Amino acid sequence: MSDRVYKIQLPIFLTALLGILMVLEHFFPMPDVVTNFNITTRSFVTIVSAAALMLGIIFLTIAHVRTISQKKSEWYYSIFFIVSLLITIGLGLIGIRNESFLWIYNNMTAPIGAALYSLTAFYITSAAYRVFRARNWSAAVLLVCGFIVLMMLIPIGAIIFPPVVPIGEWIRSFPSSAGFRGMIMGTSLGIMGLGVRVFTGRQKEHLGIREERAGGE
Amino acid sequence: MDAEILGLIAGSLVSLGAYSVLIGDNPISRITENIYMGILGGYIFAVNWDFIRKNALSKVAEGEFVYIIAILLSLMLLGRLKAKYMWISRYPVVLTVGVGLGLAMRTTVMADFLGQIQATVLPLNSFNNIVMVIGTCLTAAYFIFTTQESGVYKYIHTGGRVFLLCAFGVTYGQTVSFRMELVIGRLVAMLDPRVSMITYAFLVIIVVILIYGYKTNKIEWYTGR
Amino acid sequence: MSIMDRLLNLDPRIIFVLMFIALAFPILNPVILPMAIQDYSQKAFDFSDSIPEGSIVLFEGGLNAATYPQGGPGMVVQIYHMLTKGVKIVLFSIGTEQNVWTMTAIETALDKLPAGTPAENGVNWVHLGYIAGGEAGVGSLVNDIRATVSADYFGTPIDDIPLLEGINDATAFSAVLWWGGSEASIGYGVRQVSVPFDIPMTGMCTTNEVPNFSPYISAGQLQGLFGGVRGSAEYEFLLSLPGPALGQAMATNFGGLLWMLLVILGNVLYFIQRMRGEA
Amino acid sequence: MSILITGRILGLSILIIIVAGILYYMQRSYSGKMPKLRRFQAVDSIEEIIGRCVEMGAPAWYLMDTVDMTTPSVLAPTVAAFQILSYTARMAARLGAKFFVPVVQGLAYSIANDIVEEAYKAEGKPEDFDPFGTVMYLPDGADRMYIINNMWSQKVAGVFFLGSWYHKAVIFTENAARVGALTLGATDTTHNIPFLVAICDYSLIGEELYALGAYVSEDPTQTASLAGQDIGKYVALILILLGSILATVGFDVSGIFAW
Repeated sequence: MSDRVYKIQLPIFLTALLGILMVLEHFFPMPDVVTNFNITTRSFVTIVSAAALMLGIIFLTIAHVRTISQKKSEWYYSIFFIVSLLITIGLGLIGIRNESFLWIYNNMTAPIGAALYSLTAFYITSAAYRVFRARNWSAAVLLVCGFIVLMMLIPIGAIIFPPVVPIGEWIRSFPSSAGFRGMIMGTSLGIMGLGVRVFTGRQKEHLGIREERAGGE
Repeated sequence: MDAEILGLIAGSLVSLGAYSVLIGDNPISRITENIYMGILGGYIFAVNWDFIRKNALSKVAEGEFVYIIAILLSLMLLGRLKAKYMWISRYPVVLTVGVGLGLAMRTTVMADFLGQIQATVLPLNSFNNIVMVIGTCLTAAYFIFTTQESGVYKYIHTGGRVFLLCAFGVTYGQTVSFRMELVIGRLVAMLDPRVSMITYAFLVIIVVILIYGYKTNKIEWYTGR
Repeated sequence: MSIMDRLLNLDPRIIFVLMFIALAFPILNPVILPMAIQDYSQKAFDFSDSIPEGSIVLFEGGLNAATYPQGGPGMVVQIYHMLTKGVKIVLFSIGTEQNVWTMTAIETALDKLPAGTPAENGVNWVHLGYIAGGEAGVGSLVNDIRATVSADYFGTPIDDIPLLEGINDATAFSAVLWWGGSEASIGYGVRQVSVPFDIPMTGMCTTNEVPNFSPYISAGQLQGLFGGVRGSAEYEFLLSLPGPALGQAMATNFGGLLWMLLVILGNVLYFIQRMRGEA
Repeated sequence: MSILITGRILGLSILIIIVAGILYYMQRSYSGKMPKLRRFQAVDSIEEIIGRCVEMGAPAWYLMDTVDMTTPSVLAPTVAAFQILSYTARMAARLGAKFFVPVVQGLAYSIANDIVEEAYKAEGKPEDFDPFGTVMYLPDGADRMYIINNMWSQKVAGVFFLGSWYHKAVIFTENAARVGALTLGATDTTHNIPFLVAICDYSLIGEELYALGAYVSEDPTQTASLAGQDIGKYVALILILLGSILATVGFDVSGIFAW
């Protein structure tokens, strides 16, 4: 099939070309043309990404409009979405330095965002109650290390049990760093392996192509 | 009422709405969810439109025609609306993945792989250094795929797991205290003397709605796993 | 379902409510429990306390809306501490939002000062405002102030500021105080000011960033470091100037204690159940 | 102008060794010589989770958290997650589970949509794919409330947490566990992996996330590449042990790293 070339082979080839160019740029002094080319392509990526976000919001809006028009269950909530979306877009198109637009951001988006971020404190506690039980040795290791470090970090911990500070510091500086070091090195190898698989065209799911073996289609 | 107080009130109301998600599925969290999604969607839409206008459209207007490519690539995203042209939308992806993976590979080998090795090369003259070197080696060996879990390797595997779990436990404990500081930061704003009455009033409204919901069985109670 | 099972499968909403109470109660009624001062905070405080009267310090304010609740109280105390000691302060920020928060901290500190403390704008302190360019901007500021900024936060030309008379680079400063928040910018201060000009430096960052900067402390490049709200609280405690951070640190105390109690409870119940052979 | 940039020569040599190792094993696999690999429990767990969703008639969710394709450190786990998404979506289409993939970034959304649509087509069930509902874009941040609320109201039975996870990890995993869903979690971010490991029923750590993609691809060449990655681990072990022993006997090794 001839359209296989530009549908599958060319994208893979270009991925490899761009990627290898990026790697080489780091290790070998490159003519300015290459560096400039890289800078320009990177700015393209941000533009395409911005366009994709706008597309996503349009699709999301269509989904909500559909929910309302088909009167699906709980359709009335979608009205809240549409109204607040239209108000914000309207203000934003007047200008993103517009005061009302910034007011909405500072006084509505930012607090909800902060509140949602802080939800982690609650779930972290309820999860700890459920999973931090010494069911087996691995849960026990997790439990003991977590407990000691938290105790070290809260101001009253050192008053209740003073040795907790040196013990906690030691765990944090040595066994824990050692554990993460091994994991980080592994991850780094994983990324290199992924790079090779993608650049050789073996892994291409991200292009929306499901594997067809050598000889394929 | 000035804009600052109004802002504090609005912030307090939406924060309570956001916290109501802790109760489980309920009308207040649903409404907050949709309002937040709308605001954020609108914000992202406007900001990105502004970004494209500044960084692509106006550059083309100024004569930097290279950026037409970026605009074309963006339009290609629409290609996937028709299955026949789906392949077109692969090209922007190629750009991102190629550049991104290249960057990731080159930084990871220096910072993550060599950097960690360099930090671990320590003279074995103290207990702490020995723990560090052995721990790092055991966890690195934990990830070796070509060995089966038997014989000596079983012990190596277990040893690596101990160090990993220790690291996870430490991070868990450390995160707890940092995340609590975030709640406190929010509570300080919500309980600001100037707006605390409104916060309490809104809290009462939430409680009333919830009691009504539970009484009429419109909201369910949690039943364990 | 036995009471044991009920407790082991506690409705998370009960935990959430307990957590809210534990965190909100200390904010509304600050109960000051005894606290152990962390080594880094004690070092930072001792250093600040040793800055001689009449000297000039360089001060970066890097807190934003998210980090001001944690670091702001401490920054206010630091400014208060310096002014009451008769030390002059040159402030700046490397972010536009941070710039405004730095001014908030100055105003709060000025309100707190005991009557009669000299704290005149331009004489005892000056806020140079926003310095663009990140690390490079800092480097340029400390090498040639007049080439980097022409006027302070209020628009007063640099040459009309008595404090900056005859000062154009970092050699005039006897200390650097870097309240970096979550900017991760403490390294800028170390690399651009502290090391090249050999000026001692302390700073503040959020709790989660403390481990990133501890190498600087062990290497002696930082004299000390205040970490997050606890660092701010410790500063308030050490200077006997109770403020919002102490209440907040006590709230982490209560929250942390609740977390630990719940974990202990869960384990005790689990073991009882297992001994009975139910699990 | 020198040919190589000093300070990066050692990095380049290591990269060449590892890449060559991977390519060597990939090459060998063409002639049918397969390295013997350890099998993860997680590979079978994907089928188990989807199967359970079908049994209970409840939806299966595939969450990837941060998918900012412009940040290299996030891109890599995201690409790995896409590969597993392709496999999982096919499994869901084949077994007939209701599948849902919320994505928080534009480009990633577009890709995920393609992947899932292709998967449904490949299984001959394009009518089960809803262009507006199966893969959905949610503004980053707002997805938190949406996901929590819908986990409860739809009673999800299986959730996958794969990709680059940040603070949402603990929020979503805890809710999923409370709802009673069977969960599989994997990430390479050091700050949030503890929650995935502690809370999820099945979990994978760091590199295993990348390996899982190769395992499920059913492509012998990709699976073989994992053996090549092991070369890197041996290199690391040798360097650390040798370096430490040399440092113990008083040999200054710091110069080597400045190459």
